[in-house]
This record gives sequence, structure tokens and C-alpha cells, in this order.
Amino acid sequence: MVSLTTLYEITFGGAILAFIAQHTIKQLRTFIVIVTSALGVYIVWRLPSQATDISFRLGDFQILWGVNEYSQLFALLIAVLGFFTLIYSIDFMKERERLGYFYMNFLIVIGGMYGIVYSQDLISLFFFWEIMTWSSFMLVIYCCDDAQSIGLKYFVFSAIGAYAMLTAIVLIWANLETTSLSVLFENFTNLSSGLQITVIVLFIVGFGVKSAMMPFHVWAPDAYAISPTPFTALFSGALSKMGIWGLGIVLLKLAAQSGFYVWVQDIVAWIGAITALLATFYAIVQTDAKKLLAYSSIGQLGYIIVGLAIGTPLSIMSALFLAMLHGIFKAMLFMSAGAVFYRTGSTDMNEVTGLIRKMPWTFLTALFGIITVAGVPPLGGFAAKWMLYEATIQSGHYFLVIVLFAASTAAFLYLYRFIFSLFLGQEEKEYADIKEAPLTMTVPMVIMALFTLVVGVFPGIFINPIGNAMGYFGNYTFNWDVSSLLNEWGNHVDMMTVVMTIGAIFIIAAIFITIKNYRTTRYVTTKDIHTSGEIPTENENLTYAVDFYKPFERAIAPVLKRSIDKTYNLIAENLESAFDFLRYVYTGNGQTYALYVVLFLAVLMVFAELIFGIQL
Amino acid sequence: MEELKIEKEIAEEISKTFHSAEVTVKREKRVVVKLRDDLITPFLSYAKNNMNFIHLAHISCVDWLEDNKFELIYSLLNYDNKVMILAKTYIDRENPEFVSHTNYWDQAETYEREMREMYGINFKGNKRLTEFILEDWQGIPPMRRDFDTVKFSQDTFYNRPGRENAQDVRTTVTKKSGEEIPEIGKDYTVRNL
Amino acid sequence: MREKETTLYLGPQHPGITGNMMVKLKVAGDTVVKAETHVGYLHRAFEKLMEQRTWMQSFPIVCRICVPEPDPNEENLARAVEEIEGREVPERAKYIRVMALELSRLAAYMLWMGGQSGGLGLYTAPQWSVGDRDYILDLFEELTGGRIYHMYIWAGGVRRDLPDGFKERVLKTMDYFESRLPEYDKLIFDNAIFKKRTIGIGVIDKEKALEWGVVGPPLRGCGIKHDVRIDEPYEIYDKLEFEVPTVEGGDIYARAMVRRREMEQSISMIRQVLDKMPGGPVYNKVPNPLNWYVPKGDAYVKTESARGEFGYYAVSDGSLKPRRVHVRGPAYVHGVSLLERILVGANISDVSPIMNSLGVCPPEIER
Amino acid sequence: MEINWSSVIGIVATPVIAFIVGVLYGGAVRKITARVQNRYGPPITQNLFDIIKLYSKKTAIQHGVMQHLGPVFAITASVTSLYFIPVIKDSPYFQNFSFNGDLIFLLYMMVFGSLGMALGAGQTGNPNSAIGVSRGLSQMVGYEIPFVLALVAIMIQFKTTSLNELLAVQDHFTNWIIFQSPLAFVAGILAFLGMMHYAPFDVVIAPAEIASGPPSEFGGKYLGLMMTSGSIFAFVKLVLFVDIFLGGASDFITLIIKTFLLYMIPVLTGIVSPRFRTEQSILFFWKWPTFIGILAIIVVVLNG
Amino acid sequence: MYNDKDAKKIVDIIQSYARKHSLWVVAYGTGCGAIEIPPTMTSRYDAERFGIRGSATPRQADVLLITGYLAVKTLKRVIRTYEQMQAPKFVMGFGSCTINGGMYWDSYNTINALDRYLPVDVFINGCMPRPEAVISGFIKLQQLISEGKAEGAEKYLKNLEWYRENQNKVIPNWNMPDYNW
Repeated sequence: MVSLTTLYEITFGGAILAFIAQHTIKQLRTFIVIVTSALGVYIVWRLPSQATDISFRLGDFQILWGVNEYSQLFALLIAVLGFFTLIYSIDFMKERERLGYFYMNFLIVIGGMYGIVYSQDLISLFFFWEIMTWSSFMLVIYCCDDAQSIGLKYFVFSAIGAYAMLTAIVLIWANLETTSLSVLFENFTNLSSGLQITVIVLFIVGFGVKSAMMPFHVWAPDAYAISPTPFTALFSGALSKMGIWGLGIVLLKLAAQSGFYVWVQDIVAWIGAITALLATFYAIVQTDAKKLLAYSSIGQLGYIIVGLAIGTPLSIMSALFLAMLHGIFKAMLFMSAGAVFYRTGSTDMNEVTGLIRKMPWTFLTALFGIITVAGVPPLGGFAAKWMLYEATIQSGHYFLVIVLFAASTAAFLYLYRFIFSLFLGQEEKEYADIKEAPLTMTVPMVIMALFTLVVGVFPGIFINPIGNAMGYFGNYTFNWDVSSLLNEWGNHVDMMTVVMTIGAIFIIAAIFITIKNYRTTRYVTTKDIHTSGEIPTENENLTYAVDFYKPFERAIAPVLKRSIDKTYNLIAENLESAFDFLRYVYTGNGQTYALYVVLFLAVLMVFAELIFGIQL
Repeated sequence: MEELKIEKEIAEEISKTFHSAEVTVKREKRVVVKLRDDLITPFLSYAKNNMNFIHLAHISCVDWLEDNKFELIYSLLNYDNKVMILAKTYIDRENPEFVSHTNYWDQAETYEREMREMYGINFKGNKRLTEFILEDWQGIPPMRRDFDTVKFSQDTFYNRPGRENAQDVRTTVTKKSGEEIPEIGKDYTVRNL
Repeated sequence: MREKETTLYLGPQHPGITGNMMVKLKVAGDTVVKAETHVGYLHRAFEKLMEQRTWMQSFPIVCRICVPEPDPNEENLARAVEEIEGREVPERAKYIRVMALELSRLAAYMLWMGGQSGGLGLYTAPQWSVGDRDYILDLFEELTGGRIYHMYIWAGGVRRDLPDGFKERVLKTMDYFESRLPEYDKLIFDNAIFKKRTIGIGVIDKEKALEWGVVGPPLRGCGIKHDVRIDEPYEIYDKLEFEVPTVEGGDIYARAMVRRREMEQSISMIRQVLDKMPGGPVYNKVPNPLNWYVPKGDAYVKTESARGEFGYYAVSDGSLKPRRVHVRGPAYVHGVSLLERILVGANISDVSPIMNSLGVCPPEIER
Repeated sequence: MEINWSSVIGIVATPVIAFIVGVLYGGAVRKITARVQNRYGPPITQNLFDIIKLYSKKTAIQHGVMQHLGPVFAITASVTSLYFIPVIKDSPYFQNFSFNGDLIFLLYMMVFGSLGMALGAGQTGNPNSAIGVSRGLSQMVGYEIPFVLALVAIMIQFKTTSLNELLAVQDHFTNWIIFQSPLAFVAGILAFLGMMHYAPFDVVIAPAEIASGPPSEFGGKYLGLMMTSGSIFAFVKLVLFVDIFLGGASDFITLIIKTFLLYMIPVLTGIVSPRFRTEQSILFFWKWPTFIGILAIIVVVLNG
Repeated sequence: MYNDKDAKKIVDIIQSYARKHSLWVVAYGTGCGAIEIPPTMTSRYDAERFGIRGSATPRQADVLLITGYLAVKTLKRVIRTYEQMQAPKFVMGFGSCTINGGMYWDSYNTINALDRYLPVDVFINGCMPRPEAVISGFIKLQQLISEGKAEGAEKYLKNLEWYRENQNKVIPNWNMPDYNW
């Protein structure tokens, strides 16, 4: 029963069933969705021990699906995140319309991602890639009319990526007569070096678009912000990891064999680092919580790219570690922002304020989330950051590490802003009746939050499986203690000691501060604050939220001024007008759009034929 | 008389333009102009624009309770020859209203706010006649002559009695100079009870 | 509905405010969008109280109008009475008055220097300058009996003559001050960070300054030579040699440099006064203070105080008590209409230095 | 299980010693500042009195659980970082857990407290606190960069990230890193000025602007715990710098001399400096200190 | 060995010793007396010798120094500031005007007797008191603290109604927020 085909059948079948159920027996829809995703988790969990490779021919092409440990890592992330986000979506999406459409596309995205990571050949990879792209596009434009232009932006960039990827596949097919990944890895060095670099660059562009690598990140903030939150969590947590998955293969399997590996490494690493830094700067100036998190996602993906590009065992480890962890903590953060949205109807950080006492569990999730992102011990983020820095320094990328450090210190700014604006600060009257989010939302969040703590104490439970997965790239051994971190110079951090120390001191101090003057310590409202002796009037705003980091913005103004976004926006505006005729073609209606995509592919193939003279 | 030349020229120009104005050169650098209340605005405008009196030094009000009038005094200064004009006018005390000059001078706003608060004069055209110095004041405007601050203070605030062996300064001083205690001195002895 | 901008209360209970007043700031980020001055926390109704007291009884309370520098108030009231009455003042009294005025100007500048640099975080400067200011207060104590409130200048002259050896002690103090000035230069006025924090901050436009009625060092910091001491010389200022320093720029630093240079001028003026001081009585025969009827009339008198032109408009109806004394302090304009306008667009960090540089003194706004 | 008594004693004694030294340094700084300012100054134990007084306040207020726990975060960060620093070189008592952590860990651990305090200050709802936090975090981005540059220069020069190994390198005073890598020291010490929050980098608590900033709403026991933590944290930073650059200390007297001399650098700078605005201090750190730090790395790389 | 009672006593002694040597004065220049505070705090008189220090916010402060007359508008702010302070807290009335109105006894806008509205621990008279007088006032306060007599805060809580009545009589619009105590 446990096999790749059943996985695909169940997931895609569940998608169609959910759509049908929505239009027939609504009560069944949720049940189908949850069961489907739960079964997905189960099957993915059992796959390595039981599945066999599946291989069949499709026309000229040999299609090959198989399970390896590298794919398995990502598949687990997809399955678990998919399950949690779907549970989260039960209450979140309750009031929305077109839920059949939503859940169908949601499950198709998950299925598409399974397909990507398990495909062993380029054709099925591309096929599933496009499935994922289309269905995620459907979800991006799901919410409202405003989403149309954002969806277009997403689509245009995805199309660029897909086109690049397709070109690379065509080139490979034309020269090696194969679409199988393993054959490609073996024979890659047979290609001429010009072709090698073309293929690598094209693949990097193709995967880089999905992982929001600069300068292809422009679609991401808006698309993340506008899509419904449960999907955003998956989008940022898992879907963007598909790009990372591909980049991992391109960088460590293909580029590593070529003669210019060092150049590729350096360039990609620098792109990653600059992505991290600039995305952090943009995140700082955002006012919408979801957009802030979107930029934060781009920044974190930048770290992962750096880790992959550097290519030492420790750096690959840190990249994959961070990729897994990012899936969890970014989902947590998006979910908590979504919970706030669910209750207050806004994620505008200038508006929403002081929810901590109203939504304690959501706050706790957000707190764990930001501590993890910040990389502060004792939570899991620290291990990832630590390994990344050590690896970067030890591999001799001294200035890269400074950029990374700058980015991660600057990350404190937006992280604090996120948690401060939404949860801390003045408790305002308009939010007096807010209640905690329903259990279906809090439970997945809190489970994931606790998981980050566990990973913080025992990074080994992540490191050792990832170490196995890295067997896909070469002979790497990670036989660390479950709670320790080790660099290549032999320095180590023992997380157990760290967590015990922090925990003990924290508990002692907390008990002390609580029992000291327990009776005479009063809680006072946030209105009773030191306002220089004055009494604020009703409508005066005591929340400091607007332009929170103005001084910092002024300091980085030269960077922000020459923003890539602005250049892109210029291009994008022109693009939009250029593609204006598309508005007639694509009406948000699935079928029309599918038709268009087919046409697009046909055009591509004609192009391929004309340019490269090859028959597809 | 040679040194009052500029002042006289200014006085002449004013009386030429405003025939009803009563202009006196008070002393060096001081010219006093008495005007009808409806001529104040034209005069200020003329002085500011044509005679270069661009500095509004202050606006003041005097309560002539006996005549049932408020006297308004506008002081203008010319930066070039440093001559100061005091433009005076009388307005009715019963229902005091006057035009605001905030469109000529921004700082007039403050003076008008204060006068509205202290004398109850309503300056039409001033958009910011909000509370200025006092807070939640309920009685008659305190700077009016008929407001008795001593009585108000004794009614509102607790008055701590003085020491019994305290010596009255006034008695001591008048004893020394051999004069009688004037009326004012007697008023103040009330307080020691 | 909640406002968009944050409300930030600067005062009354705030270390950054000059005295007891409140500036309600609406800020977006750290930029002031709107500033509102609220005063009245120190309102004692001096003008009302003076109407309750005789002319001479008013002298003890007018000095309380401006605490850092009380003498211009006494001087103003004294000259107002003298102008209405046409009373002559002995020559020696005029010299002593000028000496007291310049000493108090010096003291006020020392205090300002402390406030200005303390507000910018240079905590050593107030410690030094306020400590040095005490030497002037000692002189005043010897001369008048009071450290802060002197009640020394009154209609008809000054209250009493200089004590023995006072002249030498004043000269000695002046020498000391002159020796200290280079150190203050090093610590404050030549300090790179001080310059960085003050140059180009709180700029007053030259044209606007004239129209808004800006006076004193803020106006001279715009490069405009406007000083009552030369425009309308009172007492014996026309007999002294001094210059009125002006600095271009209109920012905090320009105002600071104006004051810094005026300190030198004050020291030299005090020396000249002591040098030229004639003998003779310090007050003429005056009526019994409690029976002192001032004839009907009015007068507008001006004195240049440390913060600018201090004007008194006094009206007498011929009785024992003043009909009306209107006090027009320089801070009346600086602290309300000017401050509210130049704070817009300023950084939160600069609010307190701007206030200090304008010499906003709340007690003379609300009296 | 055998209990290693010398380390148990160390674990108990280290925070106490750190607190006492930190508090007395605080008092000494006030005294020295006073002397520069022509004053007599408070007794050297003044900070201790202040802290005891704050603890003996009868009432306290809090605006919620994060404010309640904010100082707890701070003291956790201070004490934990203290435990992971070898206070006395080669002493069995004062090594604590320093073998289980390294410089990058310390770098992050030291932020933990600021983050906790920022959260605590955030919950008070006081705009002054929020402005202070915004300034503090922005300024942190400023000084962390030269600091990290200095650390990276040292790490690559000695191929280690462990503090103990760095100490082992500096076995003789000619081998102190201040002499081996003077540029890194300069960059580090400039960053140190910012880390100590003395003028001109005291914009976070600027009383004349935002009424003491983040701690505006903290009083009584909360402020007491914050001051305790602050005293320990000052000591932590000093010991860290002494360990990195000045060869550590093998006994207390050396430690006191070295840390005190190091402490005087920010203190004496602070006495004669007005404060920078936030963006001015950020740009200050991003100019010369960063340049020197980069230079330090280049020199190290060129030397092999 | 000593019993609990002695131990308690020792703690009390340490506490009152620390309290009296660490007096943080809230930065509030309520009246013209504020002009003598800078000299008191700075190099000439150096109040920091006695542990007297300024404090920016009332939450951290111990002493509320009422420097002179209180206008009604200020009184309202002073009360709010006082109530935001943490016990034990002390009030010092500074200058004659806090005792009986002083110069401004007949002013319509200043209160005459401070102790009707706030519990005053120490009065310093004079107009205005010299820095030496201020310091001697502080030393008096220190004495009272070590004798355990400076219990203004408790007096205020006990007689809150009486104080509130007086305060309400003077302040027309009592729109203070409610405190949950």
C-alpha cells in the first residue's frame, strides 16, 4: 500500500474528492482533506523502507520516480507542514467562499511538491514543477481582485524560471540524450564547459525564482502577503524549499563536478548573502506583518543559499538544518500573524497592538518563532546560525560572514517590530473583546513551537538524519552527540549545558521576582503609564508603531534608495501594460488559464526548435 | 527737537493716512496712535506693509471698569529705525468682541488666546481659541477688575493661619517714618487673623 | 478613533523640558509631525497680583517672573515707574544697575550652557557651569542679600550701595570667568559631537524670524543685529564700548555662539562699568513706599535680557496700585508660536536642545 | 556520580564575585566622573545601596507577564554568558562551562538579555520605552559589525572560535592579541564603546529625550534585578574583552587591574562627549571602526 | 545563633540604611524653586554625596520634591506623579509657598497648603531656600527614614478619602484614570 503511486493517487484523488465534496456533501470536505494529508504523512514516513522505484516510458522519455534520503527530508517537511497548515485552515477558512477550489489547489500543491522531490528525471520534475506553480498561482489569486496583478507578477517570474529550466532540460536532452538525473550526474562532465555553465546558470535561475533569490525575489513579498494565511505558511515553509531542493542538486551535484565550481560557489554565496541583507533591510521598513514575514523568508532563504553554495559539510548541514527549521518557524510565524488576522481582521502593524493578554498562545508561538529566527539560544535557530557562521569562517569566506552577521543582527529589528506591534504595547479599546484563536489554530502552532525548543536542546535529532540525507551528495559523516555542535576546528558548543544553565537561572530568577513582594505587586493597565504627569485623552495614540525604525532607515537610506524593487516595479509596470492583453485571456478562471499555459508551452517548444534545432 | 525727527515723520504719515487718528510722539522711539476700533485692522495692515513695522511686539488689554471699556494696545516695531508704535483703541466691555489679526502675524494667535482667557474677549477669526493658561476655569475671566482674587483664594484654598507673635512689617515701617498706616496697609492686616 | 501618530508628552514631569511646561508632540517615527505648547503650570497671576499691591510692593514679586534671570524684571518695572513719573535716577545707580544686569546675564548664560549641553548628554558641562555660576550668585548675595531673588533695583535707584571691596571681588570673579572660557570652548563649543548635534538643527529662517517677532540671541543667531542695548540705549549702555555679536546660520550652534561671544562682552562691560563708576548717592529722595502715588500715564519699556527683549507695558491710573502691568517676555513668542513651528519636522532627539537654545522659560510665558 | 567540588564552588561564587565587582566598578565610575566634574562624588558603594533600596521597595507594578519576566531574561543572559567565559585563566574554580561554548555562542547569548528586556519594555506600552528599544536595537546593528569584524579577524588568525584556546595562545604578554592583532583590537574597542552604552552612545536611555527609555516603567524589584544584571553584564563584557585581547588574567588582582583600565576607556570618553543621535552613532560605527575591522581581516589574510 | 526576630531586625536595618542613602528625586520642577535644584545637584553642593540623584520617571523615584508654589494645573499632575511612585515614597515641600502660600497667598491659581493634598514628610522654608537648606532638608528626611517616621505613603493610603476630598475641591475636572488599589 505504501508506495509513490498510492501517495500521488491519494493526494491528487483527495484534491478532486474535496472539490466534489464541497459541491455535494460539505461536511465531508474537511474530513477528506485532513485524512488525505494525514495519510500523506503516514505514507511519506513509511516510504524509505517499503517503496521501490517506479519507472515507465512516456514517448521518448524514461520517467523515473524514486525515494532517496535527500528527497525524503523535504518530503517529510512537506507532509508535516501540509498536515498542520490544513488543520489550521479548518477554522481559518471557515467563513470563506470557494473552499472546494481552495482545498483542491492546496492538495494539488502538496502533491506537486511530493512529485518534485521524488522525481528522478527531468521531465517529471518539470511536469510536477508546473503543477505546483499553477496550483500555487491559483491560490495566490484566490483571495480577491487585488491579487490579480500580484498573481501576474508571480506568474511572470515563475514563467521565467520555468522557461530557464525548460531550456536547460532541452539542452541536456539535446546533448546527452537523457532526462534521468542519475545519468546526468554521471555524464555531466562530458558536456563542453560552455554548455555546463549555461545549464548551471539556467537551473539556478529556474530554482532561484522559487526560492526568491535576489534578483528574482520581487514576486515573493506580495504573493506571500496576499495568499490566504494557511497557504502562505506552506508557501513560505515548504514551497520555497523546492527551490532550495533544486539548488542543492544543481550546486552540489552538477556544479561541483565542473571546473568553475569555485566561481559558482562564490557568486551564488554572495547573491545569497546580499539577498539576506537586503531582504532584512526591506523587512525592517515594512508595515504589514505578513509582508514583513515574507521579506524575512527571503532573507532566511538567502542564508540557506549561502550554506549550500559554500559546500563544506558543515555548511551544507547548516543549510539543510535551516531549511527544515525555516519550514517550521516561518509556518509558526505566519500562522500567528494569521491568527491575529483571524481575530482582528488586520495585520497592519501600525494598527493592531497589545494582543498579548488576549491571545497568549499565539503570542507564545510568535515569541518562540522570533527567538528561533533570531538564532538566540536555547531554541533551534541557534544551532543553524552557529553552524553557518563557523562553516563560513572556516571555509575562508571572511567578508561573507560579516554580511551574514549584519543581516542577522538587523533581523532583530524586524523581529522585535513584529512581536512588539502585534502583541505588546498599548492595549487599545478596539481590541478589548478579542479572544484567543480557536484550538485548531493554536494546537498546531504550539506543537511546532515546542518542537523548536526540542531541536534547540537536541540539535542531534535533526543533524543526524540530515547527515544521512547528505549521503546523497557525498561521503559526509555526522556522528555528533545528540546535544552538541561541532565545527571543523574542533570547537564545540554543548547545547545541553547551555539549556540547563539558561533554564536553571531563568527559573531561579523568575521564582525570585515572583515571590518577592508578591502581595504588593499590582498589575496596572497599559494606560497607567508614565506620561510626564499628563493624562492622555481618549483618542490619543500612545502606541509607538508608525515608522518604528526611522533612524535606522535614515542610516540605510542609501541602500534603500537604490532599491532593486523600484527598478523592478518600473519593469513590472511596463510588463503589466505589455501583458495587459493577457487580462482578456486570463480571467482568474482555471480552464482559461490552463489553456494559456499550454499555448505558452507550445510557443516555448517552437522557440526551442528554432533556436537549438532540436526536436522535442 | 532735532532728535525726534524720525518719530515726527512717522506721526505725520499716520495722521495723513488716518485722519481720525490721534497721534502723539511720546518720547524718543515711541509713537502713540489712538484709533477707532474699526480702524485698527487697516492701520496695522498699513503699518506692516507700507511703513515696514513688521514686528508685532505685543498685544495688551487694559480693563477700564469705570468707563465700561476694554482698551486694546497693539505695539509694533520697525526694525530699521527701531521706532515703536503703540496703537490703542477701546472696545465695549459688555460683549467684548474684536477681529483677530492672526493672518497678519502668527504670534498674534497666542496673545489673543490669552486675552480671551483672561478678559473674555472673543477674537473673531482666530481658529485656536482653546484653553491656554488656565485649566477648566469656571468663573468670570480672572484678569477682569471685578474678579476678586483674594476672596477666590480664601474660598477655594485652605488658608493656614499665621503665627501669633508675627510682627507686621507695615506697622514697623510706618512707625519708623512716623506716617499713618495707609488704607492699603490696613487691608492687608486682615490676613493675620 | 485612535490617531495615527504617537502622542509623546514632553513634560511637565520630564528631564528634557526647560522648567514646568509641556510640549505635546505628535510623532511619526522619530520625527515630530505636530507640536503643541501647553503652558499654565506656573501661572501665578502676577499681573493680577500687581493690581492688588502698591507699585513698590510689586517689586518683590516681579523678580519671580523669570527665575534664572530676575534683574531685567526689576529694571523694567523701575524704569516704567520712572518714565511715568519722570523721575531722575542718580548716575551711580545707573552704573550699578548695568553691573547687576550684566552679572545676571552672565549667570543666565552659565545656566543656559549647562542646560544646552546637559540636554545633549554632556553631563560634565552643567556640573562645571552651574558650579561656576554660583560665584556670581555669591556676589549677588553679598550685594543684595539674596542668591536668586535680589529685589535690588527699584524705582529711583538701587536699594543700597556696593559693599566695601566689592569691586575687587567682582573683578577677581571676572578674571576667573575669563580663565574658564577656553575650557568651556574645549569642552562644548569646539567639541566635534556638539557641533554635529547642533549645526543645521532647529534652523529659523531669517525672513520668518523678523515676522514672527523673534528677539535676542535667536534673532542674532540669524545674523540680524537687533539688541535693545544699542537700539534704544537705556541706563548707561551708550557710554560703554561693546559690540553685539551676530552669527549667520540660524541654527542651534549659531545661537550658542552668539551667547558664547556675549559672555565675553558682558565680562568686558562689567569691567568698564566698575572702571567708570562715579561716586554719589544710589537713590534720590523717594516717597514712602506704601504711600507712593504714581501719576496717570502709561509706558512701554524694554530691556535686553539673556533671552531677548523683555518688555513691560505699565499703566497707572494715578492711584497707589498699578492699573495694569503687562509683561511681555521673550519666551512668550519663542516658547509658543515659534517653538510650535520650528519643531515640526525635527527629530525627537533635538526637541530639548532646540528648546534650550531658544531660551524657553515658562514662568515668563504665563506669569 | 562524583561531584567536582571545585566547579560547584566556582558556579556559586562566580556570579557573586561578578556582582560585587560590577557594583563596585559602577560606584567607582560615579566617583571618578564626579571628580572630573569638580565634585566629591558618592561613596563607592553607592550602587549597592541603590540596588538594595530598589529591592526593599514595598510595592511594585507590572503591566503584564513579559514585563514581569523582562529582567529575568536580562539576568539569565548575564549569568549564562558569565558561566561560559573563563574568568580566571587555568583556575579550576572559575572556568565554569567555558569549555562548552565559544565566541559565536557568547555573541548570541549576550543578545538574549537585550531581547528579553526589549520585550519587557515593549509590554509596558510606554512610547518612551518603545522609542528606546527602537534606538537600542538600531544602535546594536551599528556596533555589532565592527565587533564581529574584530572577532572574525582573531578567529581566522588563530584558527579557533574557543575562548580557552585564545587564552592559551596568549601565554606571554608579548603574545597578547592586542599586540598580535592591533587593528582588531582597535575595531573591537570602538565597538566596545558602543556596547557599554556610555556617551556618546547613550541614546537609548537619553533622559532629556525619552525619560530614561526602556526602563521608564520599571521600578522597585524589577529595576533592582535589572541593575543587578547590568552590574554583572558590565563585568562580563570587561572580562570577555580582557580574555580576548589582553591575555586574560591568572589571578584576581591582574583581572581587576586589566578590567578597570579597560573600563576607563568608555567612561572617560563618555565624560567629555555629548550623545550622538541614533543614525549618527550607527554611521559612526559603519565608518572608521568597520574600515579598521576590514583592514584587520585583510592584514590577517595577507599574513597567511 | 539568633532567632527570627533578630534576623528580621538586621534586614530592617540594612533596608532602612540603604533607603536613606539612596534617595532618587523625581525630575519635576514644579515651581520657581527648581532653579536651586541644579546648584544643589552640581559641583558646588553635590547632593550625590548623600546618594541623592535625579530620576527621570516616577516609577523609579523615591522622593517627590515640590519646588515651590503649585498652580492648580500642576497640582493635578503632581498628584498623578505621586500616585505613580512606588512605596516607600516621600514628599518634600520646598519653599514658603508650600507651607502657607507665601508670596502668592492671594493668587487665584496657586494652592496655599500642600499638606492638605499630599502627605508631606519634610518642609523646607524660605523663599527661596538655599542649597544648604535643601540638603539639610534631605538629611532631616534621612533621619526620619532611619527612625521609621517617614510614613507619608501609608498616611496617604489610610486617609485617601480625606485627601481626595481636598483634591477634588480644588481640581474642577477630576478625570484621573482609576487605579486598581
